[in-house]
Amino acid sequence: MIDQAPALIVVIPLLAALFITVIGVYKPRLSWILTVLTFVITSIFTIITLKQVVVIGPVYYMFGNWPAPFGIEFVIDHLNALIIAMISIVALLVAIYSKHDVKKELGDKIPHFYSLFTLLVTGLLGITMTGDAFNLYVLLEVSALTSYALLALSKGRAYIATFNYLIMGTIGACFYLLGVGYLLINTGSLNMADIATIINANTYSYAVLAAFLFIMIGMWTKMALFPLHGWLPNVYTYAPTSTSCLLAPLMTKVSVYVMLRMMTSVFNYDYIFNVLQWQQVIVALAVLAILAGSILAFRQDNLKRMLTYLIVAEIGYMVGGAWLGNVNGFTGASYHIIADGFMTLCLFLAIGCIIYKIGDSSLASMKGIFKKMPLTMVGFLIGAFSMIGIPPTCGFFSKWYLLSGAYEAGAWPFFVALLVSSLVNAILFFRIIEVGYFHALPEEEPNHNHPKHKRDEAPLSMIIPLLTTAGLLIGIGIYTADIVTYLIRPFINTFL
Amino acid sequence: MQTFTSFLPAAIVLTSFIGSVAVFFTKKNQNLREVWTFITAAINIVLLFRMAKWILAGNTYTYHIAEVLPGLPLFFNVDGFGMLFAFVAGSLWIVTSLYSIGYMRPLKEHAQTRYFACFALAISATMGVAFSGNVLTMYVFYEILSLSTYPLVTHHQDNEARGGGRKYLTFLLTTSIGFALPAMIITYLNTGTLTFSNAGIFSQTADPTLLLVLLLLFLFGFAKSGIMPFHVWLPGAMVAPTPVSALLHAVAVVKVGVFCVLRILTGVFGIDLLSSTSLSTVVCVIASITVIVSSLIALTQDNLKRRLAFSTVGQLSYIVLGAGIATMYGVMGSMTHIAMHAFGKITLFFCAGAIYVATGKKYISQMVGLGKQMPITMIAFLIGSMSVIGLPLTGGIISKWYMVLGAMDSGRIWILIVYLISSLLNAAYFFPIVYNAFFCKEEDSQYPNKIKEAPLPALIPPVLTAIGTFLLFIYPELFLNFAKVAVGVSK
Amino acid sequence: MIIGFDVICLCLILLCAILALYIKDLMGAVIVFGAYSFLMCIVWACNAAIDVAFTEAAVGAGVGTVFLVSTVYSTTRVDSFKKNRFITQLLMFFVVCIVGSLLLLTVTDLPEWGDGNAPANAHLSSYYLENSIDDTHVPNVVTSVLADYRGFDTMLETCVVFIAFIAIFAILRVRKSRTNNDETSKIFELLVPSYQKVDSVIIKTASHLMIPFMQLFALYVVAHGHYSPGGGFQGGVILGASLILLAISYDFKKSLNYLSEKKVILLVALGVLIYAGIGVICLFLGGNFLDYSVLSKILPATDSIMARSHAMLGVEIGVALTVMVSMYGIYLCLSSNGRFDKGL
Amino acid sequence: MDYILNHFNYIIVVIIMMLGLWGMLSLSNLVKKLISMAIFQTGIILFYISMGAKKGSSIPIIKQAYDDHHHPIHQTINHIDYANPLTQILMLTAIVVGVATLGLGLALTQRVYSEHKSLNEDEILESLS
Repeated sequence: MIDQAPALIVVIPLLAALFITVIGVYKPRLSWILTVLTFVITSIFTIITLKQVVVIGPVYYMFGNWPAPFGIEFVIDHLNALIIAMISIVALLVAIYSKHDVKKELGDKIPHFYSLFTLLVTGLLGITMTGDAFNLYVLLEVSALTSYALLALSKGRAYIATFNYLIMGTIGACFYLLGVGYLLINTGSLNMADIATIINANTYSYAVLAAFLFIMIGMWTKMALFPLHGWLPNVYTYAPTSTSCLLAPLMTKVSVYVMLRMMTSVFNYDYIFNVLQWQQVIVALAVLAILAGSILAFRQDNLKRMLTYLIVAEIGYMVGGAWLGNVNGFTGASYHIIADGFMTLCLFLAIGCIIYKIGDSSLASMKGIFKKMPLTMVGFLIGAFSMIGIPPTCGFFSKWYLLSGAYEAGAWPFFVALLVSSLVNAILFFRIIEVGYFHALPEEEPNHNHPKHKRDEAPLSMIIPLLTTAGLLIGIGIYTADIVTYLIRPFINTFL
Repeated sequence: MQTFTSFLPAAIVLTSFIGSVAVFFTKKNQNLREVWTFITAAINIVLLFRMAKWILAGNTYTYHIAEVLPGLPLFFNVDGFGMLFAFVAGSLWIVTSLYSIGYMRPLKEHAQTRYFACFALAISATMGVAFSGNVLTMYVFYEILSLSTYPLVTHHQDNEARGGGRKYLTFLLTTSIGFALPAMIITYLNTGTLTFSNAGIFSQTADPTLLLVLLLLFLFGFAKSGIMPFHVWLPGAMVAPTPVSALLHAVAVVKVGVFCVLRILTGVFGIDLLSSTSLSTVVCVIASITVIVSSLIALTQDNLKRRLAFSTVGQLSYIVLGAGIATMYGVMGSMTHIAMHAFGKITLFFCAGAIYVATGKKYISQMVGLGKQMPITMIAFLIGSMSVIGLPLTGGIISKWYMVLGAMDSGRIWILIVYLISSLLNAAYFFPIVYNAFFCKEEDSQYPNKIKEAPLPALIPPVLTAIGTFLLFIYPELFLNFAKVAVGVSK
Repeated sequence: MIIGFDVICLCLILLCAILALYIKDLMGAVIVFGAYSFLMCIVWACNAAIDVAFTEAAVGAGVGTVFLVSTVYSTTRVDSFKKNRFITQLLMFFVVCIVGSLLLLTVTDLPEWGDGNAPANAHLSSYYLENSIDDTHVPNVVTSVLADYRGFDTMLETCVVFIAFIAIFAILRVRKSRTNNDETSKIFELLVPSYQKVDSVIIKTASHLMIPFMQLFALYVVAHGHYSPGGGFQGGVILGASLILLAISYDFKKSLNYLSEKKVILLVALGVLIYAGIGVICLFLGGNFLDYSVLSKILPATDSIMARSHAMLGVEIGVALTVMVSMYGIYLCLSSNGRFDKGL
Repeated sequence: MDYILNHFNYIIVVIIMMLGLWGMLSLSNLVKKLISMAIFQTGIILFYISMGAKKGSSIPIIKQAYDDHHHPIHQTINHIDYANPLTQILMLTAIVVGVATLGLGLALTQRVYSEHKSLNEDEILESLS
């Protein structure tokens, strides 16, 4: 069964989604347990695959047993083995977490939520693994459509926000499709590795340039790089908590990975950094993204909204790192995908717990939160430390590599922007910590029989994933060397 | 010269950490909670003594924690200097804990569990800094220390504490992320290593501009050392309860700052590189300015704790100045001064706290005639201030002696003058307090002529540390030998 | 190929596109858009993309227009709000001009229209054309590529349809029992324009007559996809259209009698399940996922190549089922605003 | 002129796509936005289809001769004779994806309408602020 793992990683959640839909008609309650079970199995498979990749190198899987350029191929190399592991673990944690939250927020739509949830993860896993440019488009749409639906399950302003997201997402996907079209018209092939060999033999024409440009713009729209970020904050703010917990860590990061994948597997270093020489412009965009994200985050007094702007800044980290064009920058960008995934998850889970208990995530409602929900705040703190970049959390190490890369490339604005963003994050989070730590709880009941600072923690099924994520942040930080040596460097060596 | 691979350094860091966890989980039972603190502190001391013997023989202990970045592990490497600092921190921790109990319980402070837990955590991080084998490890523990002391600084949870805490974190995080981190990364990228070595890790041919920039970044990056203009957090953090101030300003925090700076100067740049270039002068000038200016500011302060804080700022720059001279004696002197000043200054803080516990007074102008009411405390205060000024019969003179020797070695007379002026200023801001306390006119005295000392737990620690200060004059070898080992004099 | 005809069609298409965006009345815009889609079909048919034209006629122009019309009916067809958007529009015009001129720049690099030896036509597609018969015994290369060579894509595409249905169902569906007592639902009722119940005998009888033939034709399209244009998607959409016709000409009650809400959900999932299930069976028989050739082990009297051909029929049925039911379900949701009581 | 005719489809594709893109970005009515989206998508589909077109080719269904046992007789096939099947099946997928997106967009539109009583983006934004 092990050699079938790449297919199973995608097929198991897909089948599970179908069963959840069917069973949901009769027994909606079973859908949660089924989802959790699915992701337990998927996580096991992804971790097995990860081990396999480390031991024997990249795994190739042909669907329908058709050889590579003719059929569709999954390629699991060192980096995406890591990313699928991240995706499945994040999905598992969010699935466990969502139990109470979904019950509270969504009512009778639970089975639909879970079936869309699993399908979304299917799409993301597929995007990460596929070695076929068009297959990637289809998977992109699978994940996009499910995410629109999941976001719109909330009420009120979520609808118009999601509608705008749908428009922007479709523009992104269409640009990507157009780019693939240009690749096809140049090479007649859809398999990434195959395209790479054909393109490298060609002279670089306008059509190749268009292919690259449109794929990149498509992905930048999807990942909300700075001038194209408008849709993101509203979407994640008004979405149901569990949805934003799932989407915020995964959607943008997977798009970043696709960008890396396209830069490495389809085009090559020489073309991107020596022929095109856009790196100055893109890194400048990344700097703007970081600064704009940080400044806009500063102006928010809603916690969830603040985090969405931080995501915009984090995207700048990754894009900038990837476009520095050196080993350290690329390592930083790749590592930050993982680190930021878990970081964002941790913070969103913590805020989800707070919203679940308090019903609000505005700064004012955080008064005395440390007394009320100490465990949640421990998770929040570790996530915040990672965002700031305090060792030994993983946020520090990604910053380390990004800064190293920026120094080597002489990209001083990026270097400074990274530091400024860390400091802004520090101020942002300590503002919250201050509010939570200093202000006494608002007097809810005049009845003094109740102790003033009553502990009122979110349910265990929400706390455990949160604390696990917090633990992972530190764990990943400590094992940075292993991750970089065994997973990220082998991947980069094939590129640079 | 041998290098042992041993779990001992990690064990010391871990015991304090476990102690902190244990404290946290026994919050129901106050006495049991305090017992944990003492048990872990005692274990620490025992372990330190076990290592001390071998360290003094010129050996080092290493322990590899984890390889966090390829080729750049987190690891402990204990040498004489680290040992010296660990001893200071470990021994003063016990005294401070005792004092904390004496201070906190009568005042019925809230959240005592959090206080003791964070305290132990801070000590754990301090030990980590002391034992660090490379800049990265040091940085990690440095940051942990900043964060774990935040709840201590803001212990009162009122508006004043909030302002102080804000300043504290803003300055420490800004400088460590904004200066120290990039400096560390640039150093690593240029040299390929961050491991401390007495010869320094830069080659002699390194770009001087780069070295200068790195030096400044490091110097200001470890802002716990209180070098101006990044000293602002220090007086601000005075809002903390007195035992915390004692810990912050005498033992853990500020000393970690200067320890880091010293480590960087000796272990990263190396004395040879410093003295052979103009970098040494740069350090000396910056430190001298801080020494003089802070002493002048201290003169104007009426709040006793604030005066002590500015005194600390000045003394810290002494230490940096000693290392900046970049001669063997200078470095030895400044290493020893970490210990000497720690004992002296902690005595002073303890006294300030004891005065507050007994009388509730914070201002120097309110302390006229206090010697009549609290003679023991004030005598301890006298001894402490003598040590800080650097007068005989206290340990302070020993370290100052070596620093002056170092200054003479380097042939820079102006540094001698700086030391002289600053000592005079020190005397000028300390002696009036003592003088007024004991020898004021009868009618000026604000206190009845009746001995009413602070409760015993708050009284014993200053006495102990005062005695310690005196003993250090007689037996300075305890710390001096470590310093010698560190700079490689003996053997 | 008649270049002239194509050129005329393309010009008309452009005209329709501009009109669809220009016309203020939404219903008009939708209808013009339908015309645009049909013209597009013609161009594609001229370019020998008969399957695509077929699909576009059924999906894009047919069902897509029905969806649009339903929405316009359930909301509003006039947009009276006026606000000057000139600046935005001008800005976007410049953005679009930049992108467009970049695209026009690349046109010089592109092969001529209809160049048989262009790279896009050489590498993969020539392999498919030359080997489809040998590999799968299916003359319609579109079907063999769709269902076999790139079967995984098609499975996901079926999934997309499934997702669209579940998503729309989850977003729109409101249960009467829950909202009846709700104040908001009453306002909600008022917002939705009232329908005039048209009980036209002619329409009823005509659709009564048409529906069986439509369905028969659809089944033929599904089953004969191996040899002629068509396949699961096209057949599925036609089947779905027949159900939609039923719902339009009678009412929801009658159509829901045939296919209830619960059945719709089950069948949509079942369709994808058939597709994925065939893939999983291949897995269990020791092949890769969707490697139909191993099915010869369980299918009587077939070699590995015929097994591919048979399995393709199986997956096409799955696709047809999903597409049929989800098109029908989406129509129900969209036209009744999720209340499943009355539609167009 | 010949050049323009030879690349006429690409030029039209560009214009159609840009028209759709412009509509998506700058029109204020939600339904119009979705129509623009569909126009944009069909533009891309046309792009793919015209790259796969071959002059004088037939539809990609192989004219196959069979023997008495209904087994195909092996014959050499010249791919120039048949249109490109690859771009066609890609676009089949794209069309279906397009209609799925359209449906979802319409569902959202309906919800937006019941929430804000308007289909005009400006009006909705005005009511929100």
